[in-house]
Formats: sequence, structure tokens, C-alpha cells
Amino acid sequence: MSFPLLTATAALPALGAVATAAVPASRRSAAKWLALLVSLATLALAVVVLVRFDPDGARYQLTESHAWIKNFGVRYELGVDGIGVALLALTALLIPFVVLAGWNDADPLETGSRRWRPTQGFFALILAVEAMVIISFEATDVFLFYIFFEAMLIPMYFLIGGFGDRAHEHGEEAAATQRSYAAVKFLLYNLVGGLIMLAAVIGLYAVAGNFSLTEIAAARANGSLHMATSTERWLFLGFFFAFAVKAPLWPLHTWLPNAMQESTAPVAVLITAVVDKVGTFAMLRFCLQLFPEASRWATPVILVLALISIVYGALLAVGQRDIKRLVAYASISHFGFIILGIFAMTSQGQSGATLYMVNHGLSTAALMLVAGFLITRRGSRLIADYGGVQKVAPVLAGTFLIGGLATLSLPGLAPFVSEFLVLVGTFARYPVIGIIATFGIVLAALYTLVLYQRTMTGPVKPAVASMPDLKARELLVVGPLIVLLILLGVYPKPVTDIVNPAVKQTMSDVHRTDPKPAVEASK
Amino acid sequence: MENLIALLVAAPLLGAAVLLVGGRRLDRAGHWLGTLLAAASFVIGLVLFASLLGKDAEHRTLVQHLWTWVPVESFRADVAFRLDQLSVTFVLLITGVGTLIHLYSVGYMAHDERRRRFFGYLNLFLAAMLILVLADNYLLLYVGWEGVGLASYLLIGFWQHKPSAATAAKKAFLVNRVGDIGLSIAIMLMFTTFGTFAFGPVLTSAGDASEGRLTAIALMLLLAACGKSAQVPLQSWLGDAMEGPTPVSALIHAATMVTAGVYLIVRSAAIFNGAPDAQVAVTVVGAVTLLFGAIVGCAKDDIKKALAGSTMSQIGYMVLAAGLGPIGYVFAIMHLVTHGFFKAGLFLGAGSVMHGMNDEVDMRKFGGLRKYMPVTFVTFGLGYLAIIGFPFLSGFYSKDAIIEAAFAKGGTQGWILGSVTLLGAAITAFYMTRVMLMTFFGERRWQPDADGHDPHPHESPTTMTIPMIVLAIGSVGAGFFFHLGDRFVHWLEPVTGHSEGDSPVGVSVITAATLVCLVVGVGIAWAMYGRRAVPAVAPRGSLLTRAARRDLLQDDFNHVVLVRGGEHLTRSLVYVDHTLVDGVVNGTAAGFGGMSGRLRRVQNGFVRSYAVSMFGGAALLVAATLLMRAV
Amino acid sequence: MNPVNYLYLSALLFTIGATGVLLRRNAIVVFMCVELMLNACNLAFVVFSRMHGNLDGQIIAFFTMVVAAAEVVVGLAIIVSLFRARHSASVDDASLMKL
Amino acid sequence: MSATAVHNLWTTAADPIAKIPAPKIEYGQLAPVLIVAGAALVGVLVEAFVPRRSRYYTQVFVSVVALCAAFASVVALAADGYGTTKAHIAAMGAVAVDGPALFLQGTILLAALVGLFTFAERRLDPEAHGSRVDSFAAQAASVPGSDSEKAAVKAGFTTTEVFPLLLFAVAGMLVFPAADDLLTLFIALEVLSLPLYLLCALARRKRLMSQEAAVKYFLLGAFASAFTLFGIALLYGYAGSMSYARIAQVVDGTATGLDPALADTTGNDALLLIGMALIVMGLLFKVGAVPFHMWTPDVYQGAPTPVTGFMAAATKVAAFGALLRLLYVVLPGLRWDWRPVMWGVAIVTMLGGAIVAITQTDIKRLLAYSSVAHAGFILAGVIATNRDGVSSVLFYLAGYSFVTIGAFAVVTLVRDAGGEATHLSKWAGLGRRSPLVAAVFAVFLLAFAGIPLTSGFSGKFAVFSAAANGGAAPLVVIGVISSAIAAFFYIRVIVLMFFSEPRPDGPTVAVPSPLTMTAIAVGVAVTVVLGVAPQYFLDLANQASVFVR
Repeated sequence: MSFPLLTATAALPALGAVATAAVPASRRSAAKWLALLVSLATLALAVVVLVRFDPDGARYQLTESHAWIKNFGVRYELGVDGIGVALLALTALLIPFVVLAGWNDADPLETGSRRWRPTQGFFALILAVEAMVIISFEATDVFLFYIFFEAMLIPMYFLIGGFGDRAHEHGEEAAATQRSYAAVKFLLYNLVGGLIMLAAVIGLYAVAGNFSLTEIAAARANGSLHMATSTERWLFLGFFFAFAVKAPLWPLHTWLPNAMQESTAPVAVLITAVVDKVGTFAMLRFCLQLFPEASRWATPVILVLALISIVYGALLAVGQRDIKRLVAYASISHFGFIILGIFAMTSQGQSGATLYMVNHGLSTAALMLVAGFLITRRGSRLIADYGGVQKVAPVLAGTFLIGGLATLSLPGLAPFVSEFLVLVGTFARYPVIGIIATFGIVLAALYTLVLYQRTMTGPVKPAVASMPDLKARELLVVGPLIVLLILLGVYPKPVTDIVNPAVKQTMSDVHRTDPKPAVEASK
Repeated sequence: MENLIALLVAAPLLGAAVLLVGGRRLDRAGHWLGTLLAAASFVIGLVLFASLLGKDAEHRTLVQHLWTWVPVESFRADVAFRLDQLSVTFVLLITGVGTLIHLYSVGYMAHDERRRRFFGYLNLFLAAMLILVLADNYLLLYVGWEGVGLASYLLIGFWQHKPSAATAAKKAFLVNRVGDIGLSIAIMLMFTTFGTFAFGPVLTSAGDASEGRLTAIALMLLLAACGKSAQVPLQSWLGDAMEGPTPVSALIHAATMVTAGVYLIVRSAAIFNGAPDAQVAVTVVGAVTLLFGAIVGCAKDDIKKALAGSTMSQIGYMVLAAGLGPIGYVFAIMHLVTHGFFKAGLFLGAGSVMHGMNDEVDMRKFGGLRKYMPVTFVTFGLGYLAIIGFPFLSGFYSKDAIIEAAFAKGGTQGWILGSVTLLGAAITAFYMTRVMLMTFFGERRWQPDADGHDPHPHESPTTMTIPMIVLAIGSVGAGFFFHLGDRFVHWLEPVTGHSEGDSPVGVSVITAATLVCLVVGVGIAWAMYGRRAVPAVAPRGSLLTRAARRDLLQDDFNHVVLVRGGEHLTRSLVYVDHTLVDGVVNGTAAGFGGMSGRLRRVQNGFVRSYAVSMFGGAALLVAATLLMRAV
Repeated sequence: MNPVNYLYLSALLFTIGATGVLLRRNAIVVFMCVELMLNACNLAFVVFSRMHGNLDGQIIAFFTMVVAAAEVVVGLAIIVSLFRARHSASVDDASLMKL
Repeated sequence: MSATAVHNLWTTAADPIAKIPAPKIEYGQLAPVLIVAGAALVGVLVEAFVPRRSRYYTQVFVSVVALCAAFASVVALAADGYGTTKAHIAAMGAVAVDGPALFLQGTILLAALVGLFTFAERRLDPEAHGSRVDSFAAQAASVPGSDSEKAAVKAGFTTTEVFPLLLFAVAGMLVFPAADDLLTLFIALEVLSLPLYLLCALARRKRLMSQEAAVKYFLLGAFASAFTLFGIALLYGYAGSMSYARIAQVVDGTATGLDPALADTTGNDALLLIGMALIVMGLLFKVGAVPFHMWTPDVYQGAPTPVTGFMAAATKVAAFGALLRLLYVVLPGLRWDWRPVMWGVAIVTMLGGAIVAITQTDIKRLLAYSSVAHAGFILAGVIATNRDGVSSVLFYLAGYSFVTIGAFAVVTLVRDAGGEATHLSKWAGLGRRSPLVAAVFAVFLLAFAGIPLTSGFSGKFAVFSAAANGGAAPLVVIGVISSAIAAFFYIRVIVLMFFSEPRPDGPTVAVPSPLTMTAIAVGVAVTVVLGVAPQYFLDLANQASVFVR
């Protein structure tokens, strides 16, 4: 049997997490370096996966399959298709930046009990999340996926609640309470989603008798596994609900602003850029493959919800006073685009959506991390507390602007490609929705530029007058991200080449084909 | 030969990258590097132009395919450049004027500590603009389209510490984004109609598509053009854009970027030809903007804003011409080029004046400057003559051609458009004369400023005057050069096509009429500002004047409807999100809490009540079981 | 006489006992009521045994008595210790723990 | 019924009775019970004859040996195949030796062993007058706060009787799920209950509460068993027999040799249904299902925490075992009668337990309500009425019992001046003070909440999927909803421990002896193993899921 590469990608950070947690309290920096090394090693493994993956090969590659819980028909089945590989790479890529950006975020202010080791815990949790996210991108067994889909909530929850943002207008105490509120909100929202999904998972088991995605999908395809229409729809809804909470889709989104607002910038990035992707990814992989008919049945409603998310999120972003909340609502709007692309059921839409997941990860990371640097400098999240930063810290301002431009998907930067693909894909099948969604680009420009104008331009506020510019470590975080944004903006072909075949497959799963151009149709 | 095309873009792009990333160590030589690269790009442009001249008319299209950009199934966008007569014309204009303005800026920005970045932005602009005109498909054009938008955003807001500048920059970008909606929808429509959006296939197979779809596409393109070229109803940003440094206004907001809309329309000629209704819309937009800009231009006391109004109106001419179809395309471009020369010249002149007057822009504080800055006066004067269409100067040929074309459209439409253009010519003459008189003639009206020392106006350094002179030459000669043997027409014909309309009135008549309008306009202006002294503070003025000073209330409209409305909307939505969407969830949680609070009271600690509940439970159990059997 | 009536009687006794448990405050009395219920059961057992003509029921009756006795031992021990601690055998006083 | 019938009956009864065969008892197969019971008796003797200072060690030794031996014999029996092929009914039809019985007996014994460790813990309380003390009263008889008590404490007395009591209770529990006729069922019920009543009264601290708990438990318990007994009487009246097999036959109408004269007593459905309802009620009381749960919070709170842990775990196991056997062996024919009723009970139990727990402020009461909710989940599995149902319930019980004991063991560690600090507010910031303990407790809470990778999840999944297959999908949905509600308060505790600032007057965490450590460690181990690699145990439960009839 060949080397279990996929298991390794998940096992490495998991072990790393344990090791990091075990670092003695006095050796904080050791924990940091360990975490960084592990994340880099994982990245290396991910690159190997990327190389070993053959876009035109079998649908699921590098597969591993071992018996796990026979009684539930559960197998430990891993395998990646193009979509999975892309997101796997994204995750592995972002974590080192997250670690690096959070380098000093978890150093204890007061030396509490000797055994209280926040720093170790912080990085251990980050690695744990990475492991779980990665394995849920690789799982081709519904049960296996579900387990990690749920389990990842716990470390996330501690990251949000335990290591919140110290910058707070009402002082440490208020911060603590709000933080735990945000953490609980995050957990309960996702737990409820997950439990409803559990009901659906059990239902699926009752119907199909096993959990293997490939088997069930195949059985659905060749008709050997028949589901009553109503059953299929209920199951679909059960799955979709959980993913929609995770994604998040309007009106299930309200946990995201709180969570992102209260957590440190790196954790916020972890949430939107990495963890939430599991939701949208799962829509593509599980909802569409397992319940094609139901997916088609639900499409109109979902599209409308996605549309609402786009406009609503953008409008709310415009109305925010808090930088992080603003980014959060922006993300909601972006997730609207992703879901729109997935359920537009065109290859442009779905490839665009997948690409969008990757690009959104990069752009949000860039914007959010710079925002984080800004916030830690000034100690406030309120937009109103800033002004004229570009004069004192031009590099910071510049990177912030680029992050913003990526967020408003400026052509030439990566997000543009994906956003346009999504729009075209949607427009091709649902012109009206496509057109309305297009208005999102104006709103995106509005909130980004307003944010930039209020914080960076204008006369220098005394409070920011002495603000230092980006340090080397911070540049090391932002620089590569920006380079990637530009690279994928001008040459996204490598990614699309990986993604397209997988999307083609998915399209055939749901028995949809791209609409023909009018000219050809007329001929 | 076509492999050179990429270099056109690469040179300034490199400059931008180096200058922006390079950091402080480039502060001393950076501006020269930028200028050099711009010049290099111009030289390459010339070489390519020469090579095109060498070919015969049919084969004057070079395409350089660099790499496949976004391939998804049938959706395929390449990074490919297309150099033909149309784009090379633009390339030369952009790089040429661009180089001059780089040169000019070296002097103009000499005292700005962020000059390096300024040149970086300028180079970025050149690169983007070149991508725009060289792109071989609409998506890549979109990249350039937004790229110039970004550059203009950065340059308008270059003095970011001025809130007004930052706001103006934001406004420009946003308004342009509205236009971009048009462009992106147009591209989507093309994709769903033709299955592609590369120039070649789209424009050749435009005929196969239904008129409805073509009209839709064309209107969307028009929307985009309105945004970029500051045409009504999306013109409002141009005036504020004057917050940027004057070279920027000259290059971006006069000579090149704002004319991109015209380029778009002319480039998409095939689509517009298939959509007559859309063409009418184009002409209407052009006509309206033409007058709008002119009227605004008459009322402004800020020299740059006056010129901005004029720019608007001149572009109105071009758009109108482009709307006329094959009879107009060529002249639209021709006017675009000549306008590029003289309007850039005028702006540089204005800049030079400001340079000499401590950045004063209010023309009422000028006066009699001709003896203080002779070079500026002469070059500005030539530009002035050119724009009002003084016989045998550039403006004369290009504008005259448009007016003729308008009449040649025929029918009532022709008459209306024709007379509008004529009227426009008159007003142009008026406000330009006004600017001229208020700035260079009459007696001095400037006062010593607050801390008492006199601005003592002076001529600008040579780095600034040289470009002005060159442009002045251009504005004098270009028209005649193009006109000679209809060179320009024959040059562009293969791309845009050309047809002589049948003018209801003779060409000579129209020319005469134009000249009459010109004289009238100048006369009135002289009567108002030449004979009488200009008051240093603006008189209240007529209703129209006051409206015109505020851009005919267009901004007020935007403010009330869009800004205020938007703020209310967002504020209410924030409320909704917090109370409704979030409230439901928290409400449920609270509901369970309350239920729990009530239920736990049952647990009152008394054994006997527990026993009661057990007894009741037993009774229920029995009853239920029996009931199950009963039913 | 029809043995079924004894069944009714036992049911009656059982109910009386149960009501006593619900109504009386004194722990001892409550406990006595429980005993009454047990005895009601005994009666029922005996009656059924009589009706079925096998001895199981009567045997059970003995077991039940033993069990009841054991319960008395345990129960009284607990109740008495409670009484000594609080000088009251009222079950209503014993409500430290609630909600 | 007519007079003639009676006459016939009398005459039949008057016939000379055939020789009563000498009872034949398979001692080998009853070994587990016998060992434990015997050890309990030995324990009593130890109390009588062994000098006080060495009693504690002797008792602990005896109990440990007994429990281990009993477990060994269970394993041996299972290995002999009594769980599967050789499963049969022993001791003249009194006790069944089959899969479920052995599985549950094994679980009970292990739980008892772990519980025993917590009983024997003597490091937590500060030493009173130079003698180590456990969590039981120095002298149960002496009045709280009285001089005699002080004297007892001074003398360093400890109530070592708890060990024999524990063993007696265990003996009862071992029989309970194996009981194969109603009499044995009743006796086992009493044998397991009475010692527990006493154990509840034996707390060292907060003795008033402890005694109150005992009284409440005793009175209500006795009340419940009276109902059970009456139910038994009615069922006996219906079938004319005590043995499950016989009753089942009568229920199915496959019984032979019924005296036609008895037609209107036997097969009188009113008797059957009422009797069934009352017996079931008694068992539901033991498992703590709504509305028979009301003793749970008070008793759990008042009883000495080790006792609480033991009884929360072991009693539930035993009682559910008995319930399963009753419903699956005796009353399968009545499925259509009891299923809807049980549906109702399960629903109110799940929801009720979860909802009331939200606003609890005492950790022990919180766990009590959570145990109620869990009873509801298990009931969902019981209702499945298929083999999966049985195996899933067995599995769930195995997992749940160890988590429970572990959780209560952790509770014993968190102490302040007044003994255990069970008020939630005192747990604030525990995660800062002693991350390890907090983390362990968090693991248990997550297991209760049914988060994946814990035993709680696999158990819940097993039970719910069984229910879904058994056609109880709505029950699954409600179960899911109530576990969402339940998650809320488990999370609340975690928030409290980790995210809120420690209180200056907060409790300290006592460092326990290896005994409690083992208890907790076992708890964690089982939680993780059953969560990550449950295969083996699921198989075990699956093999053990067939009742002998």
C-alpha cells in the first residue's frame, strides 16, 4: 500500500497540535516556532498532493479506504477531487500566515497560574483546526466528514472565546463577556445546524445503508438506490441547513459578525477564510452529489437567499462602525456570490465559485490581517478612531488598500476572475438574478473605499500620529498574500485547470449542461 | 513585429512596479525613470506605427497572444493584444501626450515629497490605458478599463490629506463602477449571445444576433461609456476630479482616459450599427452632455473646473459623432485626437498659471497675466484658438467635420443634432473666450495673501514649458495634417468603416454657420468680460448661472436621492439585522430560558408533590395504555 | 362469595394507601401508607392465587412481607435519624433542596 | 364470574398436588451474583469482627477482589458462549443467562469497581484529627453537629459499612436485568434500592441535605415499588404465572393448558394493560424518566457525590436492562399498546430534562437533569423494538455510565471550606486555576453533549439510527432538537470554566489519590475509545443483543 499522503496532511498538524500544547509554560517562543514549522511542513505536504494530483485522472485520487465502524457502515475513506485539492492547498497555505500574524496575540498579559499556558494553547488550537478542516476536505465518507465538520467547532470555539481581541471600547471586562457571547453564539448556531444535519445523516443511513459518498452517488446515478422525492428533499434540507449556517447564508449569518469582531484578526481569518469554506465546499460535494433532484428543486429559493446575502451583506457592511464587523459583512456578501455560483448550475458558475473560495480566502486574509495590525497598533476597532494613517504608515495603508481592492474584486487581482465567472455563470441561466447580483460590485466599492477613506486618508488624527509602519514579520505575512492575489489575477489557469474537470463531473451529477449561446441556438 | 506590442504595456508597468515597491531609495531619480519608460513606450509605439504604415490597409492588424487567461469550458478569455489602426492611434496619443506630461510633472511636482509615487501612479495609468486600447477581448479591456479607474482614483486623491481630494477620488471611482455594471453586463450578454467576447468573433458575427440583443448590449456599453467619459447622467465626478494635480487633469481627465468611452463605442461599431435605437440614445447622450458641459463651463470661476466643463462638452461632441454611425466614427476619433492636444495644452497652461500663482485657481483673482508668463500665454492662446475652432487650426477641422456629419444624418434628427452642435460651438467660443480674458487680459486682480507677500506670478521652468509648446504645435497643426487628403479617414476606414452622409445643406454653408456662431460667442464674451472690468467676487448671477455653478444641481440630486437615501437604507438595515434577524434567535434562546424557569418551579422540594406527579404520571400511563387499546 | 370482590377491596386499600402518601405530612404515617399499599398487593396476590388455583401468589405474599420488613428497617432508620436531626418528622420540613 | 366457575376452581385447587420437584440451581452460571452477594456478607462479618483501624483496608480489599472475581466469571461465562449459543434460563426460570444480561452485568461490575474507587478516596477532605477521612459520615447514627458526632470525628471513625452496602446494591443490580420472572424482578429491585437509600444518607458534609435526600429517595422509591408490586399482582392475575415466558405465551395467545374456566380472568386485557403500565412505571422511576424523575435532582444533589456517581451510572444500566427484557421478552405482543405511550414518555423526558437543566445553578443538579435527558435518548433506542435497538441501548449505557462516574468524580475534586463547591458560580475560571481538571471535565461535558469523537456521539448515533430504522423518525428529530437545547447548558459550564475570570474566593482543586485518578482516567479513556474506535464494543453489544425466551 502506498504512503497515505492525505492522512499525513491531516495527521501532521494534529500531532503538531499535541506537541505544541505540550511545550512547557516557560518556553513560549518554542511553541510559536514549532507551530510555524508544522504549518510549513503541512504546506509542503499539500504541495506534494498538488503535484501528485492529476487533473485529468480519476475523479477522486490519492484515495485511502479502511474499515472503521462496520456497524454503521462507516469507512475511513479519503480522496480528493479538483475542488478538494484547491481548498486543501488554500488551507495549508493560509495557516502559516495565520500563525505568523498571530505571533504575539496570545502572550498572556498577566502571568496567571503556572499551568495556564495560553500561547501554547492558541497555536495548538490553530493546528487542530487545520487538521480537522483538511480532513473534512478529504473525506469521501459522509459520516467521517460529519464528525470533523462538527468536531472542528470545539477548537474554533476556544479560539474565539479564549483569545479574543484585546482592543475593546468598553474595557477588558466587557470584552470578556462579549467574547464569550460571540463564542457561544458561534457554537450554538453551528451545533444546531450540525445536529439537524445529524438527523439527515441518520436518515441517509436509514435509506442508503452506508455512508460512502462514491457508492451512494453511483447508486443514485444508476438508479439502483431510489429515494422518495420527499425523503430526498428532507435529507437535502437537513444537509443544506448545516452548510448554510456554516457558510453563512442569510438569514443564518448573524453569528459571523460577532465571532469575527470579538476574535483576534488571525482567528477571524481562520473563520472566514478557512472554516467557513467547508460549508460552501460541502454544498458542492455533498448536497449536489447526494441529492441532485432535490438540489435542482431547491435552487430558486437558494439563489434568492444568496442574492439577498450579496446585497444585504454589502449594505450592512456600508453601515458598520467597526472595522472587523465591516469585513465580516463583506464576507457574508462574498459567500452569497459563492453560493450563487454553486447553484447557478453552470460550469462557469461552479468553477467560479470554487475559485472564489480560494480567492476570497486570500483577499480576506490580506485585508483582515492588515486590519489586525492596524487595530493592535491603535487599540481600537472603531473606524472613527482612525484617520490619515497613510501619512504616518504608508506601507500599511498601501497593503490595506490592495487588500481592499481585492475585496472589491478589481480586475487584475484574483477575486475579479472568480466573481466575474460567477456572474457570467449565473447570468447565463438566470439573467435577472445575474444583473441584480452585478450591482453588488458597486456596493463593494462603496464600503471598501469608505473604509479606506475614513481610516487612511484625511488629516492625521493625533492618536495615530506616532503609529509605526509595518514590521518585517508583518510584511512577511502580507507580502506573499498580495503577490498571490496578483498572480492568480493574471494567471488563474493552473487553478481552473485543476477545478474544471471536477466541476464537469458535478454538473453531470446534477444532470445539467451549460445553456447554448443565442446565436448558435438560433442556427 | 507584433511581439513588440507587449513591450508597450510592459515598459510603464515595470516603471509602476519599480517606483511603488522600490521605496525611498528611488526618491531622487524615480521621476526620471518614470519619464524614460513612458518615452520608451512612445518610441515602441512609433516603431509599430511605422511597421503598420508599411503594410497595406487590409493587413494592418497585429495580434499578439500572450497566454490563456481564464478558460472554463466554453468561457475563454485570453491575454492577447490587438494593434490596428484604431488602437495605434490611441497608443500614439496616450504615450505621446503621456510622455510630455511626465516631463511636465517633473517640474510641476518638484516640491512634493511623494513625487516618486506620483510617477509610479502615472506609469500605472499609462500601462492600464494601453491595456484598455490594446486588449483583444472585452474582458481584458475591462481590466484596463478598471485599471485606469484605479489610477485616476489614486491620482485624484493624490493629496489624500485633503479630505476634499479623498472624497473626490472615491466619488470618481464609485460613479465609474456604476458604469462598469454596464460593461460587465454587456460582456455577459455577449457571452450568452455569441459564446465569446473576443473582438474578432463578436464583431464579425454581430449580424447574426437579433436586434434586441444587440440593442441591449449597445445600451450597456453606452452606460459604461457614460461612466468613463463623464457623460450625462454619470458626469458628476469629472468636476470634482479637478482636485487632483493639474498634470493628472491634463492627461487623464482631458486627453486620454475620459475619451475611453468614445473608444469603446467606436470599437464596438459593428454592434451599434446593428442597433439603431441604441445609436439614437448615444447621440442624445452626446447632445445633452455637449450642452450641459458647455453651460457649466460658462459659469465656473475655477479655471480647472471651467476647463473640465469644456472637456465634458467636447467629449459630448465625440459621443454624438460616434452615435451617428459610420458617418461619424472617424470624426469622433479625429476630434478626440485633436482635443487631446489642445485640451491637454490648455490644462498644462492652467497648471502653469497656478504654479505661478501659488496654486490659485479662481480666475477672478487672475487678470493681465499675459505679460508675466508669456510662454504660457502664447501656448494657452493657441490651444484656445484651436478649441473654439478658429479656422485652419485643429479644432476647426475636427469639430466642423462633426457638425457636418450631424447634419448629414439627415431628417429631423439631423437638423436637431446639427443645430445643437452649432449652438455648442457658439457656447464653446463664449466660455473659452471668457477664460482667456479673465486670466490673461484686463488688469491684475490678485491680492497679497494672508501673510502679506505678493504671489508675484512668474513663468514656469522649461521642463513645464516644453511640453506646453509641443502640444501647442500639435493643436495648431494636427487638424490640418489629418484633414489633408482625408488622411485620417482613410487610415481608420478599414476598422470603423466610413460613409459620406447626404448633407441637406452644403458643406460651405455649414462652415460659414459655424464661423458665425464662433464670432457671436466670442463677441458676447468680449462684451461681458473684455470691455467691462471683471468683479473680483462673483456676482449673484441669474438663476441659470447659479444652477450652472452647482453643475446644474446634479450633485444636489445625487446627494438627496442616493447618499441620503442610501444612509437611511443602511441604517434601517443595521437595525433590522440586530433586532429582527438576530432577535429571532436570541428570542428563541430566551424563550427556552423562560420555559425552563417556569418548569423548574415544579421542583418545589416537597416529597408529596413529587409523589403527586408520580401518581398522576401512573394514572396517565394507565389511561394512555387503555386508550391505545380502545382506539 | 365471589373472590373478585376481594380484588376490588385490594384495589380500594391500594388507593387509600396511595392517597395517604399524597396527603399525610408525617413521614412515619406516609411510610405506613406505603406499607398499606404493599399489603393491598398481598391481598391481590392471594386472591389471584386462589382464582388460578396455584400457589405462586401466596408464596409471593411471603416474599412481599419480608421485603416490607426490610423496608421498615431501612426506612425507619433513615426517618429516625432525620427526626433526631430536625426534631420533626414532617416531610414538608425536609425541603432544603428544590428548583 | 359465575358460581359454578368458582366451584370448579375450588375443586381443581383441591386436587392432590403433584410432587414439587427439587429445585435445580446452576450455581456456576449465577456465579457473578453469588460472588458479590457473598462478598457483601463477608463485609458484614468484617464489620463485626475486624478491628476498626484495619476495617477500611479489609473492606476495600474484599470488595475489589469480589468485583474483579465477579467480572472475571462474567467474562468466562461470555467466553463459554452463554451470551450467544448456550444462552438459557437458569435457576428454575428465575434468572436468564444471555447476552444482554451478561453484557449489562459486566458493565455494572466495571462501573461498580470504578465507583468503588471513588468510595474509597480518602485524600480529598483535610485530615480530621490525624486520621484520613472519606466522604462518608463518621457515624451515621449521631445527630449532625452533636457532641457524639464530634467525638466520632475525633476518634477518626469512618462508615466502612458503605462497602458491603455497595456490594449488596451491586448484587441487586446484577440480578435486575437478568430477572426472568416477576418475583425475581421485584426482589432484585428492592435489593438494589434499599442499600442505595442508606448510602444516600451517609454524607460527611451537608448531612441534613444528605438525610433529606435519603428520605425523599426512600419514600418515593417505596411508593414506586408499591405500584410495581401491584402491577405484578395484576399481571400475575392475568397470566396466572410469574415467569416471563409463560406470560409472553399468554399474551400471544399461544399458551397451552389454560383452564377454560379461567377464560375471563386470564386474557383479561384490562388486567394485562394496567399491570404492564404499573410495572413499566416502576422501572421508569428507576431510570428517572419524566414525570417520574422528580427525585433525581434532589437525591443527586444531597447524596454523597461518589454515591451519586455510582447510582447515576449503575442504577440506570440495571433498570434499562430490566425494562428492555420486560418489553422485549414479556410484552413484544403488546408492542402496539406500549410503543405510543413510550413515545410520549421519551419525548417529554428528552425535552423536559434538557429544558429544565438550562437554568440550573448547581453542578450536581445540572448533571441530574442531564441524566434525565439521557434517559430520554436511551428510551428512543428502547422504542426501536428491533435488534439494533437493543444493541444500541447496551452500547449507550456502557459509554454513558463511565462518563457519568468520571464527571461526578471530578465534582468531588473541586472543593472549598464547606466541602465540595457544587454551586456553578464557584466554578468560574476553573480553566485558569487548573486547566487539566477543567479540560477533563470539558471532555465529559462534550461527551454528554454528544460531540463527535466522544462516546456520547457514537452512542447517540447508534440509538438514533436504531430508532430511525425502527420507524421512529420524528423521535429522532425531537431527540436532535433536545440535544441542541442540552448542548446549550453544557456549553454554559465550559464557558464558565474557561472564559470567565476566576473568583478570589473560588474553590481549590484537591489533588486526589490514585484511586480517584483511575476513576477519572477510566472515564476519559472510555469516552475517547468509544468515540474514536467503537467498532469492537459495537460488535460486542451486537452479539449480546439477543434475549433468551
